[in-house]
Amino acid sequence: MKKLINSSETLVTEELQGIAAAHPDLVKVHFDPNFIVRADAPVNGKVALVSGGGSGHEPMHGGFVGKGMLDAACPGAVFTSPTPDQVLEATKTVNGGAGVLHIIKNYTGDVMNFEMAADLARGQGIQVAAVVTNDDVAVKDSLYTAGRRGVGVTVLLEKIAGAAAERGDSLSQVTAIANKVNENGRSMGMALTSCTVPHAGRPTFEIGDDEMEIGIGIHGEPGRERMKMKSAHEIVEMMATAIVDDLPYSSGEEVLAFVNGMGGTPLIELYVVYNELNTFLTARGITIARNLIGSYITSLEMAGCSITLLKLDDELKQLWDAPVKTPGLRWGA
Amino acid sequence: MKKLINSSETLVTEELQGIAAAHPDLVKVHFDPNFIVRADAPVNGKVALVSGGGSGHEPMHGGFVGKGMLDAACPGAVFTSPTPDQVLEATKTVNGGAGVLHIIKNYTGDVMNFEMAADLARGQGIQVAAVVTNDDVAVKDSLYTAGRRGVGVTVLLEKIAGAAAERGDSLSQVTAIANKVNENGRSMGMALTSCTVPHAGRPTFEIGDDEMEIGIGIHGEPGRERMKMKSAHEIVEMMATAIVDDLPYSSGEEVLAFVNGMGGTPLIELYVVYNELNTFLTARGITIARNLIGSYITSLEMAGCSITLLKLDDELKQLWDAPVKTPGLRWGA
Amino acid sequence: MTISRDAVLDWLEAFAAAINENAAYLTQLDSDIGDGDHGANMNRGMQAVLTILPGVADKDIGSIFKTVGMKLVSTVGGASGPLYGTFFMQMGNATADKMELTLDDWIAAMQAGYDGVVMRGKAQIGDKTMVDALSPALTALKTQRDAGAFISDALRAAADATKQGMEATIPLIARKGRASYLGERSVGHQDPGATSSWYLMRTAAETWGKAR
Amino acid sequence: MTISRDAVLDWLEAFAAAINENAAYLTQLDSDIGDGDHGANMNRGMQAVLTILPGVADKDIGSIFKTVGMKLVSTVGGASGPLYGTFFMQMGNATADKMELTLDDWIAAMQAGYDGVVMRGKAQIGDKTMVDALSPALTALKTQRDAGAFISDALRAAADATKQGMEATIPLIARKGRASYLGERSVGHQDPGATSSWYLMRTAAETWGKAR
Ligand SMILES: Nc1ncnc2c1ncn2[C@@H]1O[C@H](COP(=O)(O)OP(=O)(O)O)[C@@H](O)[C@H]1O
Ligand SMILES: Nc1ncnc2c1ncn2[C@@H]1O[C@H](COP(=O)(O)OP(=O)(O)O)[C@@H](O)[C@H]1O
Ligand SMILES: [Mg+2]
Ligand SMILES: [Mg+2]
Ligand SMILES: [Mg+2]
Ligand SMILES: [Mg+2]
Repeated sequence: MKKLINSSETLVTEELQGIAAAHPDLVKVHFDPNFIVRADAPVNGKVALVSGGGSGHEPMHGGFVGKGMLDAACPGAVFTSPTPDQVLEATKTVNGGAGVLHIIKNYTGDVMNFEMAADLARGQGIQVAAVVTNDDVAVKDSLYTAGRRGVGVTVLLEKIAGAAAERGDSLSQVTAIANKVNENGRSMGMALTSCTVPHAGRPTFEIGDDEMEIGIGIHGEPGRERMKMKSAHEIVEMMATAIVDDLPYSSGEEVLAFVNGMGGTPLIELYVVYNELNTFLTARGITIARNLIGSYITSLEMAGCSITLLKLDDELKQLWDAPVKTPGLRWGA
Repeated sequence: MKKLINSSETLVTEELQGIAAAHPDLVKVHFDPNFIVRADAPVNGKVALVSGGGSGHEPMHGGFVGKGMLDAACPGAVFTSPTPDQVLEATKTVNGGAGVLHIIKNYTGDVMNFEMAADLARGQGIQVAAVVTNDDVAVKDSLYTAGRRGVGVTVLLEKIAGAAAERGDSLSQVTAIANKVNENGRSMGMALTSCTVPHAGRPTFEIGDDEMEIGIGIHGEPGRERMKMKSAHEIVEMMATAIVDDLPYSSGEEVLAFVNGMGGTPLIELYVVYNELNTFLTARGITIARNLIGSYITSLEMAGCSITLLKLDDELKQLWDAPVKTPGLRWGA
Repeated sequence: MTISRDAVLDWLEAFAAAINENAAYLTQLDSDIGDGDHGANMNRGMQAVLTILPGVADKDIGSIFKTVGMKLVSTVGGASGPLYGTFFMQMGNATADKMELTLDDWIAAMQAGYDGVVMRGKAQIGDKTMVDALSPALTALKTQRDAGAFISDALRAAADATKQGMEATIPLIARKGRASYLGERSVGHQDPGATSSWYLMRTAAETWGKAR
Repeated sequence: MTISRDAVLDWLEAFAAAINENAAYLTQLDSDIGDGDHGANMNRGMQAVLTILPGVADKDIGSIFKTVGMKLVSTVGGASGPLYGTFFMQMGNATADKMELTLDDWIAAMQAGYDGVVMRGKAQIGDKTMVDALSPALTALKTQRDAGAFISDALRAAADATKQGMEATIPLIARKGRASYLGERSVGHQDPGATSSWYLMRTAAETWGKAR
């Protein structure tokens, strides 16, 4: 294992110290329990957004704390959801009296830890709502399973719901918009290489020099299918077809297209993927009205990409365009 | 070789098509010869900034075209400087009558191709000045060699000189500021893995599972020294010492600290590096007044990082803070 | 015969030691069908438990279990944090004020812990989770009790049943937790959580092996 | 005896073929001490040259060389683009309006091309560049001319000298181009540009092997 770290034990703490040192104008970092809040938290009268999850997905979520997006993020150990006390303390710290929305990616651990925290927060008189993202079409959905994973849509949801909260929406309004984003978003990921969890010290899975994993999540979990390496054109066709057919996205509609790097894939490849995606969607009469291209929800140093589509309407476009000022996403401010 | 591409022959064209499709609000892409210009080029009466270099360093340079930064970028083949006709056409397209500054990284090929283009442009009555960045302290400087490489400082220079041009500085003023940035900036890089040039199809160099290259450039050129893997603390100490001693940077001074990922290294590790760098500089009485953390000047999918320091004064700080609106760097707009 | 408070503390230490020793193995199992952190998660939690045990060593068993559960919840994270945390907290509720445990007390505690895990995780038997290891343990304990067995024998039977339950997860298709994303590809792998549960039951049998 | 215009065109095609055949090898050499693109660069350029040769096949040799030089400049990039481009453009200047070349014409062309490379790249002999291959070629040509050799023999001697010059780059420390960043570590590797220059001179000797 080769990484620019000191030790797997100190990794997350040192990362947080780095964030604290780098962005004091944007965020404040609390240690033990670990969480990151907006520098001006709590914002009185504003609905507060709290997210969190395992570390190793940077810039998500800590990089999305700031005006127009999250009020707090709770980083767990690498690939391990945060604990209830982190979420509880973050929730209390950012509560501005208008209630708190928990943004949770649908993983058993995340859901359970956030649920425990929400129960505790409610016990202390804080109004808490929750939205659980589950946009990964690679996972077959069923009442009897853990359901679909929350992946790329989470980033878009945090931006859009953050803008809704910023403009003064109530907790139920922000929650409704968050749910709308989740319902209109679908994703799929793939990997060229495995990541190495620092504690484990070796790659989570072995993969041949001519192979790829399709339908991968963001934790180095094996995907649904191992296959021979294909061209960007074929890969995008495979992923985009699965996504478009799922909702479905139809001719005449506008979407936000999010091409995401998994951490070890450089931008030059992401633009090739975006180009293929644009061609694919154009041929189906679907218009990319907004886009996001870069490594925003990563899986340590894994090479690969994910594609997320979000069906847009005027309100979602307006909220997407609204100013955002965070370490990881910034415009209009 | 596993990459999200269709072929090494079509890679750069497809990347440019992706950029064109993604950012029509910010840039316009010309093909054959290939160059990217601001959507509103030429800007009348403004000094125009033209940069360029081999592809494979994304977002540099194409991602830095836009208001407040570059007027044009000329992408060559992967790791190969652009040709004079690309630079000439870009120069003509963005010339707003106030002259054009060529921003060149100090590599034999880049310098020669830009020089030929400048001669041709001057022959057509365009005022052209040039700045050559050479900030890499890993390379021993000498009158008898190609001199130091231009690396991280190039990004900072493009931002700062771009802001100077935007506020209306003359060609000689913009050139002076560009030179000031280059003279006050120093960098050093390191790699954990090699990159694979698509045409070559296999890694540029072999490196053991417990080894790293110190003093690497941005083209997969071998570095100055191969050594056993070390902790982030030791690596930063080694690189930062070389940088700080070179200018030198002294106690009481303010710097911009730029921690750059080489393309295959995720943000979580860059924050660990930034944390170490902050500790290192603080102990020497040097204050980080501004920072930039992320993968901005890359070497395909190489894992590793570089550190760049730039000595700041009030003017440089003000120009750094000025609005910038490009695909790769954006704030205040 | 009973399980003393000191024996309970010994068990917790033995469980922590087993986790520490097998952390890499648990992580490997979790790499195959999960995200490669179960060993690190459990180890982080049980090491934290070890640091607070001295502070509660003079309390009743219920308080000890509750403290352990809360510590696990606040240090483990992931799926196993709330699940093992709930398990111990519910065991604590069932053993409030007790300074020693009879076999009936232990069975009541296990039942409460098990119910807590099922309530929190909503997994059913056959979903390829720790439930598949804990459920046979409970059944074995009850069967032994009804047959009038010594505690030590009951615990050994429970450990054996846990081991079988753990091994029985191998051919299953996961329907809960992270392994469920794999669908058919989860077949042929042993569930990591079921494996840590086996250490839990095995160390109980080993530590209390002379309780009659 | 002279080198006809058709023979010049044959040579350019032979050089393009040699580059194409050895592109991977040139790239490998450039990977060792550069950035791994010299083969791709030269191949991109010479393939582009092949597409425009038919359009200038009826022009004088000077025009052909100039066209080749400009095409290389506009398609190769990197260090080798301006260098080989300048080489051919200067050869073109020295052979303006000629429909065939004597040995003296060829030497004058080579001298002009060589001077262009040195002017543009500012490399000296011993800097571990293509100059180390081209310089001995020129010297050999002149020696042969002074000894009254046939063109074919002069060319063969020049090719041999180029090969020696190329091999002599192996022990050198690079002082120009990308390899210079390596300092001492560049020792023991053959310069890629010197190697492509050898193909240039070798294909000339082979193509014009019967010119007397
Ligand atoms: N819903 C559930 N009910 C019971 N046990 C579960 C459930 N989900 C997961 N588990 C158990 O948790 C184990 C994984 O724990 P761990 O790896 O620490 O957490 P995570 O899956 O969040 O990474 C699984 O092997 C399984 O035994
Ligand atoms: N200043 C120079 N003068 C002469 N030849 C040079 C000079 N710099 C580089 N070269 C030649 O160019 C070759 C490298 O060409 P190439 O790999 O195509 O370009 P780049 O170095 O830009 O990647 C070197 O092997 C060397 O022979
Ligand atoms: Mg986990
Ligand atoms: Mg090159
Ligand atoms: Mg796990
Ligand atoms: Mg090269």
